This record gives sequence, structure tokens and C-alpha cells, in this order.
Amino acid sequence: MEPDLFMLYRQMLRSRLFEEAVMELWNEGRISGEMHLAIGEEAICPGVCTQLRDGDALALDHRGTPPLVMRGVSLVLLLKEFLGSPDGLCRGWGGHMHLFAPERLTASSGIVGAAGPTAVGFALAHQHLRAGAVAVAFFGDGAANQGMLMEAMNLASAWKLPAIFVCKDNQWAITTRSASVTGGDLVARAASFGMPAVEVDGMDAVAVWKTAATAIARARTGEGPSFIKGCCLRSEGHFLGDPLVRVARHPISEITEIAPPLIKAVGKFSGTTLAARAESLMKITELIGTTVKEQYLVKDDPLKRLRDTLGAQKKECEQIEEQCRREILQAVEDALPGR
Amino acid sequence: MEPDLFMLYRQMLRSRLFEEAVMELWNEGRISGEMHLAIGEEAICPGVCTQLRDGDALALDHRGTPPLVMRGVSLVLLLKEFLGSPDGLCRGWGGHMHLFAPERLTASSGIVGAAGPTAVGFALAHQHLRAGAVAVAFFGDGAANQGMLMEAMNLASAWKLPAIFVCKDNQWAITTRSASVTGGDLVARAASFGMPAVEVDGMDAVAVWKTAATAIARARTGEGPSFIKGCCLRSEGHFLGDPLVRVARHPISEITEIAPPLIKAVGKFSGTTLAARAESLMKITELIGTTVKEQYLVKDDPLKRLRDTLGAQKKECEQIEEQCRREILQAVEDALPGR
Amino acid sequence: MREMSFAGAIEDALAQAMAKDSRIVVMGEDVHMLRVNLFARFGKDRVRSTPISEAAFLGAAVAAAMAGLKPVAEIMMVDFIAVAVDALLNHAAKLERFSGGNWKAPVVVRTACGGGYGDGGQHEQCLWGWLAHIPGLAVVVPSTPADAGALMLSALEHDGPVVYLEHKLLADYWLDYLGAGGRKSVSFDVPAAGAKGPVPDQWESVPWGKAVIRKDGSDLTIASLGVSVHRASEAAEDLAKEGIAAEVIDLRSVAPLDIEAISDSVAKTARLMVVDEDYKEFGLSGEIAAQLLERGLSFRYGRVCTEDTVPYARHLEDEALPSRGRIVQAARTLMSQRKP
Amino acid sequence: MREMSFAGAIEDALAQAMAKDSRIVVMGEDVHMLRVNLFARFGKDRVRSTPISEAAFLGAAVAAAMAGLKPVAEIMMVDFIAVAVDALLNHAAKLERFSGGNWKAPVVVRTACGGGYGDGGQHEQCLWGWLAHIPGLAVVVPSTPADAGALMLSALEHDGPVVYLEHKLLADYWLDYLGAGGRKSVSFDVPAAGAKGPVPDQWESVPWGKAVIRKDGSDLTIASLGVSVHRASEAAEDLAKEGIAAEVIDLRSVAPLDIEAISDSVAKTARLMVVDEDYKEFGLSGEIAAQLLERGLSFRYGRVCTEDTVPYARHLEDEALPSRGRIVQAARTLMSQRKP
Ligand SMILES: Cc1ncc(C[n+]2csc(CCOP(=O)(O)OP(=O)(O)O)c2C)c(N)n1
Ligand SMILES: Cc1ncc(C[n+]2csc(CCOP(=O)(O)OP(=O)(O)O)c2C)c(N)n1
Ligand SMILES: [Mg+2]
Ligand SMILES: [Mg+2]
Repeated sequence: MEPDLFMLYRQMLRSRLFEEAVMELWNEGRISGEMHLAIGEEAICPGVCTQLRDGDALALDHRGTPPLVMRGVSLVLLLKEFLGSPDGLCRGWGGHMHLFAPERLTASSGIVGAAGPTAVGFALAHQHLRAGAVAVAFFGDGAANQGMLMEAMNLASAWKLPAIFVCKDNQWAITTRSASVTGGDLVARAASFGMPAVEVDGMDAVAVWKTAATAIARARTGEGPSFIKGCCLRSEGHFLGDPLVRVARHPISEITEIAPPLIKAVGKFSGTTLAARAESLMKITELIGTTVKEQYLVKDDPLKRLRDTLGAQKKECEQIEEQCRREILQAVEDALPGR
Repeated sequence: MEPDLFMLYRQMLRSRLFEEAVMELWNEGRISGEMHLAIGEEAICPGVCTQLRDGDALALDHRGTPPLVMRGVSLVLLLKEFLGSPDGLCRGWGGHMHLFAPERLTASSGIVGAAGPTAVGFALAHQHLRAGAVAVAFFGDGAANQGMLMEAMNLASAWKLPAIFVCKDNQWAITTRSASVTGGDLVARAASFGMPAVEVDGMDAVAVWKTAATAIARARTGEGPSFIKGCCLRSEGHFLGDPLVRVARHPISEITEIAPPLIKAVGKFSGTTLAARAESLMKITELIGTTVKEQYLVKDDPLKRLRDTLGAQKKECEQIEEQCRREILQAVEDALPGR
Repeated sequence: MREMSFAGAIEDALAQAMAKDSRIVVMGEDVHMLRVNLFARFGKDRVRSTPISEAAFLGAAVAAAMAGLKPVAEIMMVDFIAVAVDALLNHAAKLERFSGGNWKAPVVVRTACGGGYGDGGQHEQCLWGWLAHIPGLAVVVPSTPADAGALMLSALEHDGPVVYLEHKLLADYWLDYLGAGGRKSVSFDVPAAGAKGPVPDQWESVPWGKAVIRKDGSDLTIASLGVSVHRASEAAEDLAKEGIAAEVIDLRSVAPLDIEAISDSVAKTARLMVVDEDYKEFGLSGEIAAQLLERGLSFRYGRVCTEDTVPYARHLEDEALPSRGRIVQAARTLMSQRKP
Repeated sequence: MREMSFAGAIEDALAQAMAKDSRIVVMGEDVHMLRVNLFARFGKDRVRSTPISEAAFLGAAVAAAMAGLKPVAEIMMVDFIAVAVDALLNHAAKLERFSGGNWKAPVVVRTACGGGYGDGGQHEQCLWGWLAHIPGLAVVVPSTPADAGALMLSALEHDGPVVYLEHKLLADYWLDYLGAGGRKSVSFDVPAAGAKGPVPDQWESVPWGKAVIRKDGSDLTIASLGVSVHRASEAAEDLAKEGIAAEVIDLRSVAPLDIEAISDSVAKTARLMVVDEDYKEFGLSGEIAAQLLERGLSFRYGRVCTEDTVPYARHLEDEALPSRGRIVQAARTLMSQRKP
């Protein structure tokens, strides 16, 4: 099977443009709380979400916007929710970390790892009420160390539930490099629960689509759960205003704020050895360096990749681009008339 | 390296005789609560515990008696604790499920899976305060599905802690066959956290000793955690008075109690299909059958096995047997004078 | 009218509901044996034994409820809910608010609680006040077979998450499991009226959040629930001999709390004692005090609760749990104080 | 005397303690950045970043304390403690009892709490009353830089488990993290006296479980803690203009609770209002009512608390949290009632 590339491109672009609009509103101070964008991981969501049908369910984490956009939830309702409006998707009670769309069986959670049990519960309900439907959990590499998520994978495997566990591995959990706190390999870990587990190029929407197609087919036919992991980028940092990204983007002003207390602390009489202090500073520098690299040197972008694949079909692409741009502009105008 | 077989035999026997004494006291109504014995798993504990030194730590579950016996904790204090005496190991506040011996850095918990984080914490303290010391977690096959235990294995691996995770796999979690609720294989699961994980014959104290020696050496030299799983028996059921064991041992009287409501329930007008009802009954019968088999047909016993190995050295064995018998009798007499 | 044990009543009511509504699914550790009759009748898909993964299966039960099932998730003992309480605190209890009222999680969490049989501090907690602190969570605690069955139906009918607590001292199979089975040498102080009693031929739910008066009296109000209701009733008999007429209220439900019923009684007696097997501080007994004060009532107040970790030794345990003796003692003290 | 921010004071006091006592180890998610200055000075072994495995590392911290370390385990936000609370409920808090007094777990659990910046219901809870319900657990909540530093030392000196709650609205780095950083377009209602203030040159612990009076008054007692102390003080200024003299008590510690201080004040004013950002029911506000009644006091009572899940929208949030306006309103009502 081959995906419809235009459809994939359209969904990725809608998501990207929508989140860019959200970023603007956030900068204007109209959106409160920790705003997590999914820019950089757009290849993973549409690879899975565009294959879902009515009755299928989604369990999302704190980066839940794109799947909702791709599942056709009203952009205006989403925006109004982000703005805290009583007319928002959740009447302003949930906000961007707690998005709920019951008619799409889609639930979000700001508790890292909760997507696991939630997807398992949806899948269990499917087994009883909606044969052939699937439930997808989206979560990060950091979440993979959360006990309830591991328990959920075991439960799905033991009960042969139609669940698909999708790990969007951006290699970060806030400011922690996941590799530094994760023993072993996440694909092997998932496989050890007795389910097919594969690594896919998380920047390649087509590859994700194909891998997901296998997992979804398996789930629909009652053969049980699967695990998919794809590496992706975190272009906007952990959340908007991420201090590491700020340092990377505005090194001079930010470092003048961070450095003095740090230098003072390092220079204190008592503490650990000089070598260990140097190691600490190296580690911090390394994290900033990695962020700088991701900001300026890694030029990879899942959207650009797919656009390059579509290279020749310039007219169709431009038409999609124009339509998406108009759609998002209109949504913002509807949510915030006259802004 | 080879273990001292007599020492192993002595520890196994002490543990067995002590628990048999506990069983008697329980039957007399002197011990309250859920009394879990470890009869049938004696090859595993001494294989590990006899290699521990001062400063090493133990995290135990609800079957915590044998490791304490083997670590040299006073049998009288233990018995008095079981009897709820103010002179007991924990002044009657803990009881057999909550045994604490601070001078041995040994802590128990009745919360399944808690041995994982506890061992990790002990191991962390070792890293700072007692270089070369190790921390051992003893837990069951059922506990292996508890999130905090899986998290603990990951943490120990990420931090290269001197911890040894020992899974006593009796194939049961109360009345549940662990295989029916466990996806994949536990050894692969542990290995996936990035630590050496091995299966050993849990009925063979010498094999356990050798495997443990490797793991302990690894931990002592700062190379990180290991996982060991051994299959063993659960001769006295989950706890004393285990309903399945009662049915197995007194089929007529017990079945006349269980059967009538069951037959009534199966015969009810509404419910699931006949085939599914039959499957349910089969499942129950199977569990009872497995218990019967373990009670009467599986003649394996870790103690007998080691005794057979020691076959020729009859005199030394008899001397040990006599000494252990006297020790236990004396302990009971001291704990409960004149009984 | 039939006669049934406490546990039998729960099973019977649940079976009646399961026969009517195929969306009811029981899940939890060992339920194929703990609920063997339901397992035999409704099969393994509707009575599902789980791994020891409370966080996963409780979280899954919440989501399954969101997706159309009516799960009865069993946490073997309420003490163990500590590894899974995120599913209630941050998910089930908040869903209706988070979704702007668009989505609910009608999950019933069935769990055994309470002490009096020597299992010690990690297995004998009540925690109902702790759970009731969470807005959006309902918490019910039956004390008789009739209420046990009826409240199970009420819980199943409720459109949000409910924790249903079943006291082990009332449920014969638990006591059998936990040490009385297989030996004739122990016995426990089981309240007769709670362990066995009349139940209706057909189960019907009881009104949500309504207390009942178990004994009338005008001198002193005793508000209680679970096994403590029986301890309070026995204490009331002792007190009657001393000429003190205590009114015994069985709350049945911690959240919602029937403050009306307590308030009506205290308006009459001007003396309130709360008998609560849950921990004393920052829980139910304090909440009742606050709500009565908010209504402007003046009254003398006392409480008999579990004040600390429950000890293992039976004699220490008897001192730690609310007992007939402790209640009588506290009532005398309260009666010795002038009405405000 | 120096001037410090709330967060700066905690860091400074903790650094002072860490320099003296090498057994103090900080562990939690992202602590290499959240505590970057400590990380730089004390190195990666003593400031340890963890995986997102709260149950494992909190449980490990408890055991590490048992084995001789002095861990400061950080749960990033108290809401997340739900996945790890077993380590406190069934382990740390029970250890001293279980071991017959032979063993203790001196672990400090540091965690951010509270709302007022629009993160919504899973990130803005307080839960101090919920935690204080557990016997054996101490719970402290500073409201000023001086107390923030001093209470950190007190917590480190305590021989049992302590939860140390740090309100995000007082801690500048949290607000920067949580949405004010990187844009100039938002601001929050940060109480000036809480966010910055004088601190001693050398840190010393404060007495365990002692409240302080922030403002004297004879008409009405307001008992509060954390950010609400500042809301209450502001409200007291408004009330003063109406001729109402409110006494404002800063509890600082939920458990142990300084009932003496409240009782002394209420004996004078006969009117008590509890201002508590934690959930209203089955928590701190009720416990204070109960303990005063147990002491035989008669008084009028009111409370301003968080009544339900905290909403996301800033305007709804402002209505949900205890605010100056709500406190003034409630005080007027309380003053309109005759003294009992
Ligand atoms: C149980 C819990 N612990 C900690 C947090 C704080 N937190 C929010 S997002 C996050 C990192 C998650 O990393 P990952 O799962 O990889 O997702 P990513 O943000 O990288 O997409 C953390 C630690 C939380 N929300 N819930
Ligand atoms: C968190 C938690 N869940 C459930 C229980 C009830 N329980 C006690 S022992 C047990 C089975 C444990 O099985 P396993 O780990 O294999 O140990 P075994 O008893 O077989 O030695 C269960 C479910 C508990 N004590 N704690
Ligand atoms: Mg990540
Ligand atoms: Mg087992």
C-alpha cells in the first residue's frame, strides 16, 4: 500500500501552520500555561492519524495539537480553547494540555505516561463494543520510563488489545537527554513485552505511514498491539520560551543572566572537586551546544522532506499551501475577530 | 568459585524448619494476618544471602522470612514479632509482612513491587557511603509487572548501581498463573533495560550461588546491576490457608462449599454463551489441577536436592540436621516459654 | 426478602446488573477466583484477571468508561491504590471539568478496606477521607448487606467515577482468605448485623448521597460509616443503660456527604461525635465539623478515629481502631460538657 | 541581612547545608538545569537527574534515607506525586511505626505547587492537606524568602519524611519556565513580599511546626499558608479600611499543625476564617475546625478555598483560587454573624 502523498503533505502543513499561528498568539500573551508545540515531529502524527477511521481512538500527551488538527477537530474550537474562551473545545476548562474530543474518542493528559493506560482502556472498550477499531497512544522518549506506560504495554500484550504505541523520540525530556537516563534500547524494551516493535525514520512521513499501516492492520484484525518508535526533532524546544532555546537564539543576553550565579557557584570554596565542577559545566555547555545544533545546523525538516519528494508537482503543492494558509488565517480570524 | 555446600544446606534447613514452626503456630491461631511462607523457594535465598557481607542491604517482599533467618537475625525476635509481642523485632508493630532489621539494612514491604525502588535506594546510598557494598531485591514473577519495579530496573541501569534483582518465579501471583497476564519473557524484559539478565535453575542452590556470585562481583566492582530469575515451587500455596491448596488437600469438604453457588451461577438463564461458561469452569478446574499437581505429583524439593548431592556425607548432614532442629526448638521455646 | 451475607449481596446485585447491561466488565487481580461465580456465569471477557499493574488497569478502566464500557475495576485493597491514584486524581475526577462537561468517566472502583484481623498498616487502611478530598470523585461505604447491594447499583448508575469500599470485616470471603480459613483457631469481632442480613428480592439503587439513621436519640449524634456504624450502635446500647440516648447516623456515602442529615440531628442534640476508621486528621471527621460550623450550628464535638498507622499485634490493633469502648468513653466526655 | 528572591533563598540555604553535610543529595527530573548552580558546585553525584520514573526515584530516596543519605527528592510538581505517593503513604510515613521505632527515613520531598499562571488542573494543585492526612508525614509550606530558606533547613534536620512545598507564584524561575520567559506580554499576580525579601546572612532552621502571626488583629482570625497568606494580608488591609481588624496567621507547617497559635487567636477573636488554596473538602480547613472544637472553643467559622478542579482560562482560574476579593467578601459575612 502507498499513501496519498498530497493528503499527507496537506495534513503536515495544516499542523505546522496552525502551530505557527499558536506561537504568534502565545508571543502576544494571549495563551497561558506551558505551551508545547509539536513542530519537528509532523511526520509521525499524519503517518498514523491519516489512517484512522470513525470509532478509532487517540490518547495524547502534552503535545496533543497536531493529532486533533489531523482528525478534523474544528480549528476554531481549538484556538478558542487555547485562548481560554467559554466557546472553546472544552469551554476554557481544559486548555492546550487537556484537550478532549469525545466524538473522536480523543483524550489528552499532561501527566507523562498516561497515554499508555488510556489507549489500553480505549482498546479494551473497542474489543467489547467496536470490533475492528484501534486505539493509538502518542508519547515521548521520556515517557517510556514511566511505570504506568510500561505496565500498559504489558497489559495490551497480555490481553491482545488493538492498541498501537507510538513513541515520538526527540531525544529530550525537557532539558534531559533521554539517553542519559534510559537503560537499554526502547525498541527492545517494547519487544520484550511480546509485541512487534520497530524503529522507523520519524522524519519520513511515508515510512511512518507504511509502518503504521502494518500495525493498524494487525490491530484491526485482532492480532494485538504493536510499538513504533521514530526519531524526530524538537525545533521549538520543550515549550515556548524554553530557556535552552533562548540561550541558543539570544546567547549574549541570556548568558549574561545565567552565567554570574553559575560562576559564583562554581567558584565557591566548598563543593565537589575541580574536575567534577568542570564536568558539570561541560554538561551544561553540551546541552546548550546540542540545542544550538538543533536550532541552526540540523537543517532537516519533515515537511521540507516530503515537499522535496513531491518536487515536480509544484502546482498541486502550491495549491495545497495556499488552501492551508487561508484555512489557518480564517481560523484565527474566526477565533479572534479583528485581531 | 564453589560454595560451601554444608553451609548452604544448613541455611536452607534452618529456613525450612523455622517456617514449619511458624506454620504450627499459625495453625494454633497465634499468628494473625496473611502468613506467606517461602517453603519451596529455599534454593534461591541462600544462594544469594550467604554471599552477603556487613553493609550489604536487602529489600524483601511479603515472603521475607528466609533472608532474615539466613542473615543471622535473631529467630526469637522474629518469632516474637510474628506473635505480636512488644519484645518482637519490631515491637509487634510490623508483623511478618513488615520486617525491618536496620543493622542488616534489611527492609520488607507488603506492597508488591516495592522491593525494586527500595533496593535501588540502598544501592544509591552504597555508592555514596559504602563502596563495594551491594543491595539485593527479592520479588516474585507477579511483581515483575508492577511499574515501579520496572522503573527501578531502568534507574539502576542508568545509574550503574550495585543492585541485584532476584526474581523468584513460582509461576503464581496468588491464584493467577503469571504466564496468563505477562507479555513476553521476564529475562528479556530485564535485559532490555541494559543489564545482564540470566535464568538459573531456582531449585538448585549451587547453581543459584554461582550465578549470584557473578552478579555480586559485578556490583561490588561498580559495573552495575544484574537480574537473576529462578523458577521455584510454592508448596504451601500463596499464604497459609490458601483456598486452592485447601481444595487440593481436602477436595471433598472444600468442593462441597464452593460448588453449589458455582453451579447455580453457571446455570443462570442470562450470562455468556455455554461454551464460554464451560471455558470458565475449565480454567478453574485447571488451576485446582495445577495446585494438586504441585501438592502431590511434583516431588521436587530444593532441600532434598541438595541433600542428595551431599549423599555420601551422611554424618555431617545429620549433625547439621540435629543442630538446626535444636536451634528452632529452642527459639520457639524462648519465644513462647512452656508452650 | 431474602437473607444474604454482605459479600453475597454485592455479588448478587452485581450479577443482576451484569445480566441487564453487557457493558459492565469486572477487572482486577485474581477476579477469576475472587468473583468465581461471576466468572463462571459471564465468562473471561467480562470478568478479567489482570497483571499486578494497578496503574495500568485502573487508568485503562477510566478510559474504557470514557469509551462506553461500565468497568468495575477492583483494587484488591485500598492501600494499594497508592500506586494507581493518578488515574483518579488527575484523570477520572477531572475529566468532566477538563472537557467542559462534554465527557464523563462512569467507572466503579471496588476495593476492600479496613482492619480488625491483624494484617498491619499496609493492608488495613480506609482512606475514604483521603479519596474524598479529590473534587469530582464519589466515595461510598456500605455497612449492611442491603446497602452493599443497593449502593453497588447506585454506583453503577452514577455518571462519574465512584470508589466503592467494602470493609473486610464484613465480607466473609476476605476473612477466610486473610487467615480464618483453614484453621478454626482464630475468630474476629465481626458485627452480626453487617455480615448478614435481609435483602430485597430485586435489587434497586438507593438515593445518591443519602445517610440513614440507624438509631434515634436526642442526647448525642454519632455520625459514622462502615464497620464503625456497628461499633457505634453497640456503644449506643451501653450508653442507653447509662441513660444517654445516642442517635446513630450511617453516612453510607462520604462524597457526596449528607450534611443535611447530620445537621438535622445535631440541631436537636447539640453534641456530635464522629466515629471514623479512617485517619483522624485532615479527613472526614474534620470536614463534618467545618460544614456544620459553616451552617452556623453551635455544638460540642468529639471524634473517635484511627490516629496513626495500624499496628500488627492484635491487642495494639484493638486499641488503635475505633471500638465500642473508645466510643463509650468519648461519649461520656462529650456528655460531661455543657451544651454551648 | 541580605535581600533574596524566594527561590534564591531556598538555593542558598540548601547550598549552605550541602556544603556542611555531604550526605545531602538532590535528585529529580532535570535538576542539572533546575538547580544548575548546585549542579555546578556539587557535581553530578550530588545533584542527580532522574528518568521520568517518580515511583522509582521517590521510593529510592526513601530507602537511601534509611541507609544513611539525606536525599532531597524533587517531584517537579506536586500533582505528579500521584504516580509515586505509595513511597510516602505505605513506606516513608509508616517506617518508624513498622520498625517499632528502630528506623526512620529522613527524606525531604521538594515539590512545586499552586496556581495562578494558567496551567490548568493537572499542574496547579496544592494537595498539602491530602498529604497531611497520612500519619507520619510532615508537610511544610513557606510563604516568604526567609521562611523558604529556614524551613528547608528545618526539613533537612527533621528525622522523618517531610514534604516541602514551594509555590510557583513565588518562585521566579518557575514563572519564567512556565510561560513568562521569552515574552514580555504576560504578567502574574505575584505577591511582592513573598517573591523577594530580607534573609539572614547565615541560615538557621526555624522551630518545627510553629506558625507566625503576620498581622495582629482582634476582630477576626485568618489562618492561611503559602501565597494565600499574602492574599489574606492584602484583604486585611482592605478590611482595616472598613474598621475590621483581622489577625493573619501564617501556618508555615500543615503537619505538625500549630493549633495552639490558632486557638490563642480565636480565643480572642471568636471568628475564624481559613484561607487554603488546597481543595476545600476533607482537608486542612476542616481539620482546624475540628481541633478547635475539640478544645471546646466556640467561634464563627468560614473558609475560602479551592473548591473544584482548577480551570485553565485565566479569568476562571482567578475566580477558583482564593483571592483578596473572595477573602474580603467572606470576612464581611463572618463579621455580620453574632459572636457565639
Ligand atoms: C508524571 C509526570 N512527571 C513529570 C512531568 C513534567 N514533564 C512534562 S513534559 C516532560 C518531559 C516529557 O518528555 P517526553 O515524554 O520525551 O516528551 P517530549 O516533551 O520530549 O515530547 C516532563 C518531565 C509530568 N508532566 N508528569
Ligand atoms: C501493589 C499491590 N498489589 C496487590 C497486592 C496483593 N498481593 C499480595 S501478594 C500478590 C501476588 C504476588 O505475586 P509474586 O510477586 O509472584 O509473589 P509470590 O506471592 O508468588 O511469591 C498480590 C497480588 C499487593 N500486596 N500490593
Ligand atoms: Mg522527548
Ligand atoms: Mg509468584
